[in-house]
Amino acid sequence: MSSIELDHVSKLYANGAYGVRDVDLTIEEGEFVIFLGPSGCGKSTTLRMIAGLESISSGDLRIGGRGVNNVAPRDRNIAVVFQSYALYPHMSVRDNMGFGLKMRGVARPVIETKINEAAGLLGLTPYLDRKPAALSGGQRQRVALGRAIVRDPVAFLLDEPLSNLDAQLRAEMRLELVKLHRRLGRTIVHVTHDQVEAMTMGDRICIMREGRMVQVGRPLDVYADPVDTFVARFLATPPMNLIPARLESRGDGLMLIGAGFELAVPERHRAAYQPHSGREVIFGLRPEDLHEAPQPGLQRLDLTVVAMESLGVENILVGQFGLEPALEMSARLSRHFTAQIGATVPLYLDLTPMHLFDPETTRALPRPSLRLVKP
Amino acid sequence: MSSIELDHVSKLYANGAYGVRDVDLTIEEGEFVIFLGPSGCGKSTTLRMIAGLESISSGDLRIGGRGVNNVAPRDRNIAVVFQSYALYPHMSVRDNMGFGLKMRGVARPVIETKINEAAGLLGLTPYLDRKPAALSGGQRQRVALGRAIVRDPVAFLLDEPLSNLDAQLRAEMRLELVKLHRRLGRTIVHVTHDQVEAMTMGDRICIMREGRMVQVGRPLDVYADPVDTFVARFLATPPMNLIPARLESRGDGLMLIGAGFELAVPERHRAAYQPHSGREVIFGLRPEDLHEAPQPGLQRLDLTVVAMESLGVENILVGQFGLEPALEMSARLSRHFTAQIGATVPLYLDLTPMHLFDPETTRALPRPSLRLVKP
Amino acid sequence: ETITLHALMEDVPETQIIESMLPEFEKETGIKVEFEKIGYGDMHDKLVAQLVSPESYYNVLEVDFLWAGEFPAAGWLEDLGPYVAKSGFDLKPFIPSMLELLGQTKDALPILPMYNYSMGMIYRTDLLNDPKIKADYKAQTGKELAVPTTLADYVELSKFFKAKSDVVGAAMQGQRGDPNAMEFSNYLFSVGGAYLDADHKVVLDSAEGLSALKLYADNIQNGAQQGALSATLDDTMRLMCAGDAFSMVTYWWMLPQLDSQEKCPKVAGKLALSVMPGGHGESGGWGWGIPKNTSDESKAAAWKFIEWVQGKKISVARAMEGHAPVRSDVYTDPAVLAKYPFYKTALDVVASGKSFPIFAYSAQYEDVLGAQLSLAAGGQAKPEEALKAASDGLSQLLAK
Amino acid sequence: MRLAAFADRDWRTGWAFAAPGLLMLAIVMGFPLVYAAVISVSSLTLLRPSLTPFVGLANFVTVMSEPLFWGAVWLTIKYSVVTVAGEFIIGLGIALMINRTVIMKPVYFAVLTIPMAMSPVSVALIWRMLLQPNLGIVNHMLEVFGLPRVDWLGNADFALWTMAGIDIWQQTSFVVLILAAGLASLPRDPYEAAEVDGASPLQQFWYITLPMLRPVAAIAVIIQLINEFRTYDLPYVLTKGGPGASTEVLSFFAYRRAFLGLHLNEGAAASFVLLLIVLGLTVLFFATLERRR
Amino acid sequence: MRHVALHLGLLIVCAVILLPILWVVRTSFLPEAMSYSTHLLPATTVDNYVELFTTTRYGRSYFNSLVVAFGSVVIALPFAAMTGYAFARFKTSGKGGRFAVLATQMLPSVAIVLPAFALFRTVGLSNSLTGLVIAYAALNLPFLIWILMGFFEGIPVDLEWAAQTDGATAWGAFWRIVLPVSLPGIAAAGVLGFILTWNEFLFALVLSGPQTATVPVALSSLQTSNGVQIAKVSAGVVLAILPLVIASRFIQRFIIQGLTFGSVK
Ligand SMILES: Nc1ncnc2c1ncn2[C@@H]1O[C@H](COP(=O)(O)OP(=O)(O)OP(=O)(O)O)[C@@H](O)[C@H]1O
Ligand SMILES: Nc1ncnc2c1ncn2[C@@H]1O[C@H](COP(=O)(O)OP(=O)(O)OP(=O)(O)O)[C@@H](O)[C@H]1O
Ligand SMILES: [Mg+2]
Ligand SMILES: [Mg+2]
Repeated sequence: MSSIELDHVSKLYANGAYGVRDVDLTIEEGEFVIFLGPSGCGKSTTLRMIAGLESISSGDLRIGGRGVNNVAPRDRNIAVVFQSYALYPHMSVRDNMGFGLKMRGVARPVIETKINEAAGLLGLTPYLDRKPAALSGGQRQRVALGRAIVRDPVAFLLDEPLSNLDAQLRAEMRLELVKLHRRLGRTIVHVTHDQVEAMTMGDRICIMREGRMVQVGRPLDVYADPVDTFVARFLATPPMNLIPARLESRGDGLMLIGAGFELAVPERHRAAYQPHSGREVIFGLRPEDLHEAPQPGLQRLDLTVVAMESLGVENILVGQFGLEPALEMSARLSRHFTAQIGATVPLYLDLTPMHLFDPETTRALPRPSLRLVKP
Repeated sequence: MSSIELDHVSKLYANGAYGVRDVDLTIEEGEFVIFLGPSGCGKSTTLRMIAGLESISSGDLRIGGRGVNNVAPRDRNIAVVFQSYALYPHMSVRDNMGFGLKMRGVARPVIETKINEAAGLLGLTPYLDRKPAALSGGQRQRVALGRAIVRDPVAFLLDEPLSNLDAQLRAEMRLELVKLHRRLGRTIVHVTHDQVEAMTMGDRICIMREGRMVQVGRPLDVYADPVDTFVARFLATPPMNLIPARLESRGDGLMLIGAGFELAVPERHRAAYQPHSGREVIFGLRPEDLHEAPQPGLQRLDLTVVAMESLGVENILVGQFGLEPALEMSARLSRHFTAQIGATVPLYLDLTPMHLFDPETTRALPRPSLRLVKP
Repeated sequence: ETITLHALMEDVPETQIIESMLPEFEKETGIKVEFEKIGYGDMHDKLVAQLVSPESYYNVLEVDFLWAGEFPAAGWLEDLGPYVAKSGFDLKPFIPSMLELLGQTKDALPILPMYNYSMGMIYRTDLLNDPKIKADYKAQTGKELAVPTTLADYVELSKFFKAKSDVVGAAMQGQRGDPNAMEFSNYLFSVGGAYLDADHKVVLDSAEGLSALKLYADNIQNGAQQGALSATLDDTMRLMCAGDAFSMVTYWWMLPQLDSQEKCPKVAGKLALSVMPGGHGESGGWGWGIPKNTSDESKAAAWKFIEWVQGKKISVARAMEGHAPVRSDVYTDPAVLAKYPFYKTALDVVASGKSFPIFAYSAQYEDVLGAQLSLAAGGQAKPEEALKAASDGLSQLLAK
Repeated sequence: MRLAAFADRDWRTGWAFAAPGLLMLAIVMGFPLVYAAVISVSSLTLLRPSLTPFVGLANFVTVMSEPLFWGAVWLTIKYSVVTVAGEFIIGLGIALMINRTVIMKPVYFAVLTIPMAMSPVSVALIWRMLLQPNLGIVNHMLEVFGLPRVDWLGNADFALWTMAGIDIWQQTSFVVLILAAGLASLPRDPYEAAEVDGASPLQQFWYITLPMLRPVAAIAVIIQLINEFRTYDLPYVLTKGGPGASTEVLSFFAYRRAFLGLHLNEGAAASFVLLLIVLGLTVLFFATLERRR
Repeated sequence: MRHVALHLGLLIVCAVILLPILWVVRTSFLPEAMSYSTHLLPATTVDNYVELFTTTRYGRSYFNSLVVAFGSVVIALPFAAMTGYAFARFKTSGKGGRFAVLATQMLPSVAIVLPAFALFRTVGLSNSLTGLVIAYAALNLPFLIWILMGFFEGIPVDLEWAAQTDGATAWGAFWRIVLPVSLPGIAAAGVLGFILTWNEFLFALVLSGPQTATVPVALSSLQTSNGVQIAKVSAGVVLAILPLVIASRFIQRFIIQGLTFGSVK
């Protein structure tokens, strides 16, 4: 009974700027949804509208089937982690976390237990009696998170709740949130810029751009089949390589031909892409599909190394190829791979997960998905 | 003339809690230094002391050789991006960014040019006339960053300046900061929780824990040779696998023996580790050193799959092995690797970059570094 | 069910003297009287609020002569005539000028006099008798130094003191409003001028009026203390007390207060009172009234109280404490005279006093006049113009 | 439609909050205000306490054609502007100084509260004593230091400014009180940013403190302005409007009309003129502030 | 160096304030006759104080003033805070309403004191402390509303949002979040209300009777046509100052110490 439906919802700010435009989305009860999008695209605004904090300029919002455009925030029973934390400056950490429960008339001992539990989870136990002003940035963010998780609301709206935490703590918190979701089965909407969070936590991710929803789907579906170049580039770092090329039939094969390179479209995509033969396209390939070692089925491409970044875990190579002006591709290679800047190295491209996009509309040219349906 | 020296610097807060303890660090002129550490470890406090915003409880701070313990912040000429942004709420974005220049008497047209340039870089051009209250979280953070980069200070102190930006923008900003550093040659201290930033941007990274500096070094050095289990686990996600084991001589070989597994210490480390033979140790191996395919020199270990996370880019496998209570390891595998939960899969361990730690002190047992000195 | 009388009283010795005798009245009649004491300036506002309301909280009124036109005109006061007649109270001993001052007409007696504050001149006998000053004066003017008999003499003397001695000639209360209007009245009456003639026509703008005003301004500028234009009674009194002034035109009963070893050691024993030079000064006084908007019982009780307090016995008793009587028989009472010999002069002062025009807008007129006097004395307006304005103001107000 | 519906909720909450206060104000002040307004167009005087016949704006005409009236208006504006400006500038200075000190703060604050605790009437009485031209301590001290005695209140050129000085002496504390509270509730963050941006204390004051304090400061100024416009106790005790008409401020003028002149209707009319002037100035002031923002 | 200048400045301010006051204190201990003496302390007596309580009803007035000032603040402050909040946050009644509220205070008291008296008399509240308390509560309202409005406008709306999603009603958010965060403003408004009442004269004069006179009325009555009893006035003033000076010790914690919440993003 707590699905959240946004029915052509828009938000027009007082200065005439749109925060959100015509968003249509149904979040099922108990679903864990990720909002993802560039800075300023309207994620927070959408969350605030769901929470009832921002008036809805047009469209309808329904929670559990009931229109709530005019329902006060407190009657929606939604827990929110604000991007700005919005901690109560005059209350101790303990009181900050307990406030929501107190407001809902929960008994003092229960509140205490819940606070202690959450504080333990968040590593805030030593700070329970401090005011927020005497906390570090990450500690404040955890208080904000704690304030939400002690409650048992209809839905959680988490606006970048982990952005200021270190990687380790973030991994722990991620796990805790997933556990929380399992335990309570509540709807969660989570805004994040973290790829790991986006890919692993949610049932679905919703990608926004300039106030609109551009793609909604299961994380790996979106990853595997982005609807346009924006989503293709957005979802990972380094982003998908996008190379202008032309599609040409060559015998019974289909070739991607660009300035100084030729690549064969794999057999399995040939049928789908054949109709576009002879047209300009944008060829997309993710950096992880460039390999350092030859394997059957991979196509060789020689790159001149422009930059090498060692991330410890892996190395990112940026290389140029083709004629002037040279084209650029990046590749994720193992941490042991090294190469001098300026050297030319052969890399082996796996074109199986390749994408083609229409250069004008930037939309993907349809092809059968490679994604296996998750069990 | 703008090296920053912290000479046994401590910060004791009014409530008796230490923010920073006895930190000793010299940052050379023009160096790009990364501060890394768990939430609440004292990174911001250190930065604020360098900026002069927090009094120093004991120790000396020198900038360019001059003791500055008692120099007012405005006389230190340092640009800061605050973790909380600290934007001027009553000024437009433009005025926020121009304020520092105006205060230093820069001519109006020059200021305008610099603001426009920075705004272009940060994608803030459409928002120049807005007040911060009408911006999204990420936009605010960019204003904070813009306020710093328009200036030409002695040093930049950046406190998680990119934490609320989307991955793509973050990558761009990272690049811009590096360019800025190259162009101006100013000292930069950058606090971040992002591994990519930590590994790629800085000349050195300083790892803090509970107010102390635990390791300072070049990023790949720290990654390759963590001084203790804390650093070992801290620097990457998933963190290094740490497995309790015993070191035993077996013939002329040295074996790691644990509950239900035996692994041979590679030849090259034998001499270093031999003295510890017969002792309990903690064996450390990073998830990326577990491979899915057999290769010469790798040792096989069968893992029962406990969890599989698909990040799109790659898949993380968490598996159990050994006797009850079972030990756990995680492995970074290719995005194409799949396995059912509960299945047993053979993985192949590359022990070359292995680490051993003393279980009591948690310090690393010394061995020759594998890191090649960077050119 | 005893009746309590409430009166709003000015907080001055007169009030305190009566207050101390109230228990006696209560014992005699069983009527309780309560005085609420506030400052003069606040009384009018507060009374008016009560009098315009359906029932007044105050059922005995202390009325200043300045309101003696206004209160009856507004119809707030009972006519006391019938009460006098009914109780057979004897009005004869009351000094006629006092009765007149407080609005007695052929037909009605709205207010019964309570005490008097007519004005005269208080001066320093020691200075007048100082041989050196005498010689100086003689040398300068060719006249003998003596108590002045005309206003011109007085002002000349005053200027002489200011110029030639270390005291000023006159401590003057030149503050706009009541202080300067009252003071000027003395000057006006002193030169034989008047506000109104017998037919109630305005005659202020006359040669006498002009000469009075000129002399007044001259004295403020050249004979009086610095800051005279902002001075009030309080200032002049303190100045006199400090021995810094030769004379002052003031209420006659100021004499005992100044001529006191305890309060003003510098001048005690060196002061005398005289009628205003020229023979007439301003007279003034307070009276009792009974508001219309109270119950009949309380009106009866109020009359009983007034009758008692203004009767000979209590009046004499009050006079022994320093009361300024309104009955001639009290001034001539041997016991009183024995204690206060100067009451003989005082009676002259009171009897010779002339009155400020009493009509509905007396208080406002005081202000209008005060403003013009202040302008003229401060040199901001020509005396002729100021006098004209003051006179026109009076005509207008009378016409209302 | 729907937009209105949402706003509606806020609207109602707002009124729910505002209602008790507004109601109380309406009940207690509403009647007197309306009554005063009615009086101002009636023929009611103390001598003839009847509202009828109504005379329209005749009272306003009478009052405005009074020679002293426009002088009083001008005087009042002059006086109010000078005192408010003085109080604000000095008050802001003091509030800033207090805000910056650490030690002795409570002592300074206690001293500053003293003048506020005195009613204007007693302040006036006391200053009359201190400034008494012949016997007062101030002139005595002047003389001790070889300076001429000053006729503080008896000189037409001085009296208004003496009064303004006394008023500033008393009322500045009030401005300090509000501004100090305003300063205390400013966020700390922008100051840190300004520090590293290189702003000197003066620049911080000008660019950070002043703009952020503006809402509270504006209110302090307006409240003070209203109070000064209505000043009547000070001239009442100090000068009674004199010498001449040099301290005849508008509300004293109204007072004289109503209570000495017994023409409540004209007093009310003069009062409403004063109200209109203050209201005009207030609206103008806020409009200017908003435009400058 | 800056510190020295700062304290020097404040000390000068204190001197300007204190010197006249000290002279008043001195005068309060002199016999009336010597009150204008230019000597520092020609004699001492406590008669002025004693007489204030014996021959005048100063004690009663003092008590009345305390009751009325406290009472009116206690009543007005909550009302003002609520209305101020509505103005600041909900823009209730718009600019017009704000100015209308303020305008009720723009009429000189001389114009409304008689109508107000008529009203209070009709409902039987003249001459009673209750009446004064109510009158002053209403008189103070507009200023308090405006001051608090100014403070409330400075509070980030985020906090109230957080409270509302935490389940607080608008009232709860106001009571538990907005009020505590704006304590300096509340304290300042409270003090302001107190002193406005403590010092007001005309309403006190007209609405009060002998039992309900307040300190300003009592002090004003010392201005007689027989002269001003300045020594007693001084004594009365010294006493009138006391409560606020004592209270300032507590108030200053909120007003000048600040709450140092700092930023919490
Ligand atoms: N004003 C203060 N009073 C007392 N303790 C404080 C205060 N400010 C910070 N601390 C404490 O000092 C420690 C270090 O804080 P600091 O802000 O430097 O952490 P940090 O490393 O920046 O953490 P984060 O990554 O969460 O921002 C924290 O444990 C914090 O609780
Ligand atoms: N009060 C406001 N008035 C006008 N425009 C606003 C206001 N608040 C936000 N906006 C604009 O609306 C757009 C969406 O803002 P929102 O806060 O929803 O972005 P977001 O997706 O959360 O971004 P971020 O990742 O940076 O937090 C932004 O472009 C922002 O500038
Ligand atoms: Mg956001
Ligand atoms: Mg920090």
